Amino acid sequence: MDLKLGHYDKDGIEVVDVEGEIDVYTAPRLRELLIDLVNKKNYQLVVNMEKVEFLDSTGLGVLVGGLKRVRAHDGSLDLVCTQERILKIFRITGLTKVFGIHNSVDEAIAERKADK
Amino acid sequence: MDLKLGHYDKDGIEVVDVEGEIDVYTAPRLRELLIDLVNKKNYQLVVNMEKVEFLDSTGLGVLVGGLKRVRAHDGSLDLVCTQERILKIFRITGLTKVFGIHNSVDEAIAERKADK
Amino acid sequence: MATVEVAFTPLPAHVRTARLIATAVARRSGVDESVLDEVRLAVGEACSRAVEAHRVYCPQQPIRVALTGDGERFEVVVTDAAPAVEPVPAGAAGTASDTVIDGLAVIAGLADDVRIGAAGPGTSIAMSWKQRIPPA
Amino acid sequence: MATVEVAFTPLPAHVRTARLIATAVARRSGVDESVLDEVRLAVGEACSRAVEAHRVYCPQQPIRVALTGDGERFEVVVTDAAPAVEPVPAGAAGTASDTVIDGLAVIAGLADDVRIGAAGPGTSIAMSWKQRIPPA
Ligand SMILES: Nc1ncnc2c1ncn2[C@@H]1O[C@H](COP(=O)(O)OP(=O)(O)O)[C@@H](O)[C@H]1O
Ligand SMILES: Nc1ncnc2c1ncn2[C@@H]1O[C@H](COP(=O)(O)OP(=O)(O)O)[C@@H](O)[C@H]1O
Repeated sequence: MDLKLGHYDKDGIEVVDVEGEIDVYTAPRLRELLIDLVNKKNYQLVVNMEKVEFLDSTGLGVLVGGLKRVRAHDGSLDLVCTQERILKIFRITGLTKVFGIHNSVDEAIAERKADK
Repeated sequence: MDLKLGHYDKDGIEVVDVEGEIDVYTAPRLRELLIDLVNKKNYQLVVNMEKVEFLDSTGLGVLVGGLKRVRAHDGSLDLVCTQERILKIFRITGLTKVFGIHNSVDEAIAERKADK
Repeated sequence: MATVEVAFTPLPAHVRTARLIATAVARRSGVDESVLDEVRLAVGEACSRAVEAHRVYCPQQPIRVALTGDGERFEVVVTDAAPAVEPVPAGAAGTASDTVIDGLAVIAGLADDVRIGAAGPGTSIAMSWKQRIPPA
Repeated sequence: MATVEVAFTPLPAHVRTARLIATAVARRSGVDESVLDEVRLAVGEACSRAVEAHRVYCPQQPIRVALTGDGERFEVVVTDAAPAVEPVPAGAAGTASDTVIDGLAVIAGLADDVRIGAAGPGTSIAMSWKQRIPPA
């Protein structure tokens, strides 16, 4: 409820669209999706947070958990986020240094490809 | 707060536009406006409720109070309302029989003119 | 135990907060969208009555609202602490020269079931609605 | 006396209700729009912690939230009844294999002032913000 999840392949990278509120109530659904994608051998992920209205520490924990899972397979989890109120919680928790945070899905994919 | 009031003359009838919530908190402002209009000798009123989101018994009381005031000067107070959820409270309180309720400001004015 | 309980000081602005809370809790308890407007209006009426009574008789005392969704019924109980059994006289809260519309009649026209009872020095209004879909 | 007090059962869905209430009461207390997001997030963090602790230790007990706007500061106190002084172990509420991000650190980064104290068997987190405009 109040969280919409979608995902699609773009240039061999799996893009996850997240819309709504990621909190203690909805975070389990995002966790399940990330685990499911990794189980299906998608290790290069971009999570598009442009339509996220609310993110709390439970949601952050799920993103960090996803990052650990893809890293265990030498993969990556990049974020797309330009909203100041969402970026603020990444800064408060020091996670801006942990995630690659990009301005658009295209930018995230381009930088990831260049990194290889 | 959360109640916007405007009014204008149309064909000698004063139309009051009400937008937002009319409740115990905001009804006093509508009451003041109606008293003020009557004091300025506007006895033919049409209250446009098309943008009213919420109306409770306090708001209804103010409308009935306005009706009494204009009637004391042989005037009229007609309503414009097509929203089912607002009409419901007029029906519950039996006030659909007390007010002329119209589908548009033009209809309210035309019927009031024809009535004369 | 009620699902959510709220206590607030008798200010007209808090009637809006109570309406907002009642609508949110009802929605999350699985009350049908078409019924939410009724819940919002009925809870607002009960809280407006309580606020007016408290302002006259006991402005320092909080008004209490208990919301319970058990999957079959959604119930809201609004309890005031005003010693008056009679309705607040017209004009007591600045409604001078307005017609007093009976909020209880509105509540009775909205809720599936309404019970009014004594609660300590005050009065409680219990309103309930049948739930049409199971809670989320 | 707090302006508005809320008590709710420890369900994740009610954390949202608590956030909604805190934002609404803060707005009506005159808290600046730019600060409302901070209030919403901080109250949500405190309530999430409390809900997780209650689910482990005392699922029958309500969590209490008191909101007070005195015109100078807007204060929210979230009180749990969980006997544990230590944080809830990671994974206790189904967060297995996620990194536990410290909600208290988030709260400390958001509120102007945070005080943590013992409250009966449980813990209270008092968060406050300076008010920039007078209450409506
Ligand atoms: N509580 C009420 N419920 C329904 N209609 C009402 C209510 N109070 C007043 N009215 C209607 O509003 C109109 C104007 O009020 P009225 O009763 O004439 O005032 P008064 O008795 O002071 O002259 C009347 O036609 C009356 O039927
Ligand atoms: N609570 C936290 N706040 C900020 N950053 C964190 C937090 N927990 C983990 N991280 C960061 O997330 C990344 C991945 O987690 P990590 O600490 O490496 O997990 P582990 O120690 O289990 O390997 C690390 O770079 C770490 O700095």
